[in-house]
Amino acid sequence: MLTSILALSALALVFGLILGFAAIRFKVEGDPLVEQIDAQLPQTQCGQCGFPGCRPYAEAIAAEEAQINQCPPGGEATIHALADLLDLEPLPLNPENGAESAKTVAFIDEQTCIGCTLCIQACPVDAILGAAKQMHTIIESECTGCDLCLPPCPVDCIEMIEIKKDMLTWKWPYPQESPPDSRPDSRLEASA
Amino acid sequence: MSHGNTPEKRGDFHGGIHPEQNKLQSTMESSAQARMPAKLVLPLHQHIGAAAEPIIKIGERVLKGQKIASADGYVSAPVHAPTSGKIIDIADYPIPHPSGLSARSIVIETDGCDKWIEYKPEQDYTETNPSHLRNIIREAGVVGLGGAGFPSFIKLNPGSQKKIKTLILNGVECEPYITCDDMLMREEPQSIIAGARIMRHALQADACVIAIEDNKPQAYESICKAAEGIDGLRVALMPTRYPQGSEKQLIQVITGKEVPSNGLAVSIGVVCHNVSTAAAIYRAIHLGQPLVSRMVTITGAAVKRPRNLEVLFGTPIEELLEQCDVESEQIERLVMGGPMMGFALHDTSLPVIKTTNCIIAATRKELGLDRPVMPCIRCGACADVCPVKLLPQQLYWHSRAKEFDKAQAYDLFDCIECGCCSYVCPSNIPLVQFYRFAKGAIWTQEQEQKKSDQARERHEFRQMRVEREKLERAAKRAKKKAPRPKKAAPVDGAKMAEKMRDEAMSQRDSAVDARKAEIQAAVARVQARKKGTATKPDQAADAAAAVTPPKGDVDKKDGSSAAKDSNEQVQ
Amino acid sequence: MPFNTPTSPHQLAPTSITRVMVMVMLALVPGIIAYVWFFGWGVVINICIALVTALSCEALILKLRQRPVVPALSDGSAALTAILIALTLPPLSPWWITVIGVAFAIIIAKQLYGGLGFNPFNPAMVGYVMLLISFPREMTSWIPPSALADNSLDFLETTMFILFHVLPDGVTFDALTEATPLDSLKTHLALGNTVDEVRAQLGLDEETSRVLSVIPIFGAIGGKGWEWVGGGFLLGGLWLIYKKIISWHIPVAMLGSLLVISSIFYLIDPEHYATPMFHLFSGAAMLGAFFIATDPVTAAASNRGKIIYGCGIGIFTYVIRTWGGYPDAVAFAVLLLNMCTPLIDHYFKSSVFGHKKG
Amino acid sequence: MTEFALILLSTVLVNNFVLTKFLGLCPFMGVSRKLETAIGMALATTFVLTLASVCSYLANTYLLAPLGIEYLRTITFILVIAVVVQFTEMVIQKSSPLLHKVLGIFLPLITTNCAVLGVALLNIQQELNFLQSAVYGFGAAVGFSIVLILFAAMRERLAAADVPVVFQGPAIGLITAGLMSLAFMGFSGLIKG
Repeated sequence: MLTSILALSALALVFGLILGFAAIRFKVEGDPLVEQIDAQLPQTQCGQCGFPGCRPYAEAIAAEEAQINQCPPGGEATIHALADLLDLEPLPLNPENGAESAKTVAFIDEQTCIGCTLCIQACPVDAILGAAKQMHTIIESECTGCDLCLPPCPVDCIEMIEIKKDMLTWKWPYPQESPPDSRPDSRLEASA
Repeated sequence: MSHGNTPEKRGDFHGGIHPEQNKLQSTMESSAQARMPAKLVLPLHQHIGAAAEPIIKIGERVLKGQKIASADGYVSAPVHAPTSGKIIDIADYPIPHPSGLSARSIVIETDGCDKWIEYKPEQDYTETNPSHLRNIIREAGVVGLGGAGFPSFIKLNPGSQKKIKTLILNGVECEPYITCDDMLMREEPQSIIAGARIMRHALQADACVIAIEDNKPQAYESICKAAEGIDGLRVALMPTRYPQGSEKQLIQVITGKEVPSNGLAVSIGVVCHNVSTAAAIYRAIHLGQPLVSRMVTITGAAVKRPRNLEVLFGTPIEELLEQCDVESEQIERLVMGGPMMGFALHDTSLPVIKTTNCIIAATRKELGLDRPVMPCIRCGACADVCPVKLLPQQLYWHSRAKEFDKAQAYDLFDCIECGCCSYVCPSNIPLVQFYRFAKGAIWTQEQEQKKSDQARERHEFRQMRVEREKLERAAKRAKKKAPRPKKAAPVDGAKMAEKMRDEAMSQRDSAVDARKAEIQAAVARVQARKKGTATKPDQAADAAAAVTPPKGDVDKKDGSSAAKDSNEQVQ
Repeated sequence: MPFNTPTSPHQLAPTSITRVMVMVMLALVPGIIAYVWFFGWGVVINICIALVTALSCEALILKLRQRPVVPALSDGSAALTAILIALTLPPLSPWWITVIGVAFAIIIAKQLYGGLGFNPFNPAMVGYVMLLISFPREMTSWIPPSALADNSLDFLETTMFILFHVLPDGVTFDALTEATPLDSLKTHLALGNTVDEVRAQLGLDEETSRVLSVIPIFGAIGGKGWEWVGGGFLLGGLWLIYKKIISWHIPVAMLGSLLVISSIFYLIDPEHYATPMFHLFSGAAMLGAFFIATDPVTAAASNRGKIIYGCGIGIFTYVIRTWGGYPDAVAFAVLLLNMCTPLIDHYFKSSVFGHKKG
Repeated sequence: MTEFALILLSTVLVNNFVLTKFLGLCPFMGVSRKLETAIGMALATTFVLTLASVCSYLANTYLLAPLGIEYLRTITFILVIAVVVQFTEMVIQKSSPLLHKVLGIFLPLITTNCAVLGVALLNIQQELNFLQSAVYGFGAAVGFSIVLILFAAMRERLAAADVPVVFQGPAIGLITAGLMSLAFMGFSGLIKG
């Protein structure tokens, strides 16, 4: 009885020492994973995920405090990218966080703008130009379409407009792999 | 010059197909001038690169050959009036493009005089330096007429280090149906040869090879005759095979060299131009005429009199079809370009543009439509014919599942979209569209990634700035011993963002009081203006200013510095 | 008047999956004729049963999945799977063997993965291996080539036996059947006899010795009848290569590696190892090389991949035939390499134009 | 030498731990969705299995046997395995944080991977000596790794297949594993005993 207790204790002690050494030798600092998750997020800083910006959300995912399906601007693509990165099952977008919509940019109706600078303070990426009592303008190329400038505007002069499709931004759509027997019908419709 | 009846080739490319040629129909009669339409619609984007910028106004009268839109940037090409007439509109019109979208176009009402603007031929191109030649070619709006539409002057610039060994003139025309280059070579071999000599001079190229497939014996004879006695000019007759006319494949056949995957032909000392581009360059230099028309093949089973027409740009396709006795109700699909790589048009009213080499009015019977799409059985027929030695079945599998990184691992971007794989696919899968879709999606992803990186940078910068300002403010306030209690300044680490947000909120709250009156006044003003009873804007602004109570220093500074920082970022 | 604007190309070659499948089936005909000639009508009846089972299973699953039934059935893939399974079964196997095997192949190995084009394992071989493991006795009861048989059954008798297990008076099942050449060779070598001894001890076991005596084990060719069947499949396979329905890589790699490895062992010890020709022309080697391993859905994609894939099958076939517990191994070898296909595809891609090697 | 080769061949193919003995199925199903992670898991398991096999042999021979407390074998082996796993986890976390994150729960779960304990116990049961134990452990790990990597490559391909909805995910994974096992039965009888 005593032997066995002693033997096991000795074994445990030795192993404890080994692990203790390893804990010091292979100490990990910081969490590089957050960077990788953050890189997948669309950086709209819109807060629709329930976190104040993309990085906090990335930290929450890394700490397993948040699901990967809380980012409406990123939509399906981001969910898949995160699922791929973290080897998780892709989930459908959580409707509580909003729905995936077409990419938009903010547009300020310059006739209506009163130059209150409230939107400038709200903009997470400094994409609004203007000064107090001066008309404001969106730098379109920097706007992430996060909608954060909408609520603060006292005169509702900001509008989100869909990014227009032109020849340069047009892309081939996903091919229709229609089931064989529906094909003649669609052709009839088209020629009718 | 050397030519014989033996096929002349130094290399070979993998795969390829031998589709039904269908070229005979449109070469039965010689080419003709197309009728002058009442209206020409000239899209400003007929080439690769940036769209041209209009330099005329609506209502202005223009002469044939007058520049009506100038190139915008280096990779761009100007647009010239194809005939004399009046500008009646500059607006969005449907363009011949797979998207079916509209784009900015200039509309000319023709006056029927077809009066040329005064033009000045270059006396002796051999005396002119290549850079000047390129400039003339650029100003003449010459782009690659083989179908891609890349501004030609760029491809005539060998760069400072590279020595061009071979200039290849592509008269292969490997796509079925198309015969416009064939006709041009038969009828105007002299212009092509003259153009070739200009290009050779511009590039200072050692040798020049004109490549022709053996299904065009007449063109071959005619070119050989014209090329007689010219030093360093070779005419190569090659066995017919699609896609031999694709630049990289042709270079491999002629020179035996492989153009590197992400490189240009120039990097291995080869430049490749289409024969009709050569003719256009001849006209630009020797005659001084800009590019205003081109040879277009009008063919397809729905056309009773298929042939080649010399067509002014902007001519509606329906006019051409009419001239070739079309049976409109027979048309099942209208294709611009060849059947392998051309795209289907949704309407016959679209205009001919610089890259329009062929119009196929195809009937249902011709297309063989009644074949269902089946699952891929990975039979590998596609891999056997792929001229780039890709594995189309794997590309398809991953593109279909939207696994883009894996598709890229199978070298998706080396695909030249020649359509050989779709052609032989027993399952009738629209493979090429899958690849186009995947490429587009990857480009979009890359752009979005770039944008999000930029946004992250800006966001981080902003956070830093807000932090700094708060510190400064706090310091200032501490000095002034402001009565307002102030939150403690920053916390480092992960919680920073959250703090920032709280801070911004509380700041906003405090600001709200000070600003309420101002905003109310402004809102009232806006409402008033919306009703239409308002005063002029500047008066309103004055009025608002009068109502506005003096603002705190802090707020003012906040706003203006934000704007200033933004400015700095933009610059 | 708006037109449809589908993507290019707008011209297509006159080919279809059905055409490919029909060509493959046509190529099987010489082998099947030889089969019927030497082993009786059983195989034809098996093919019929298999066809009916395969098509009904496929139709059933497609109905359940609410997918269009007719196009999927008319592509001919299920029919081909059925024929291949029938060709691997003993000619006198009872009907339920065929039904179970084909149903398993079509439902589990093919349709559960999404049908044609998605199955990672060759359905025919999955069906066959499942039968071999589950019903070893039925699956190894072959009949001798008709030339050697004391009593062979005519078409009607065969049908009666397969469907109702009824034999003509005075004939027992055991009298009708015997092991395949590969099987009996293995049994005897396992007993410690050398190939020579097996031949010498003619009186040892009448049935076995008869089989072995007609196997020109030291000659150039496989078991009697078997060599003709193999030859038939070889002929059909060559025609398929000529017609560019299959590429040469897999058959050549598989038969080549089988030939090389069996030659090596034969040269080392002809006493205990059968001749290379015996390996090539016995069992399912030819059928496997041209018709089973070349199933494009489950084979590697690139040419280099195909060669590795073919070699793998050849080597595993020899290893399991010679040292393993089963007489023939093509089916196992094919399944094992099917397993490796995605990994082979992952690491052996084609050398794309413009990418310099090295 | 032949003896070791036979042990190796036997554990890798004939008596493959996953497909023939059906041990270690949780990581086999759990970490096989992506090829990269499967390779990582395979390496980690190979390391752990070999090391655990050796350590448990040493613990048994030099601690338990002399003291006559073989009845404590199972608990001792679990202790040994837990330490080896913990050690591996630390190393991986340091060297490849992403792999560490991706392997997630399955890394500590190697501790309860029945294959690891199975190898340790089978070593003793079959009365293998030190080197044999090492080879046996290594062979088992290689067999596990090969099968895991092949399975992961197959599942990556299956991810794009048109599998009926009810069979998507783990269901078709298990069916595939079953068919793989069917194929591996071809090796049975390859090595007698």
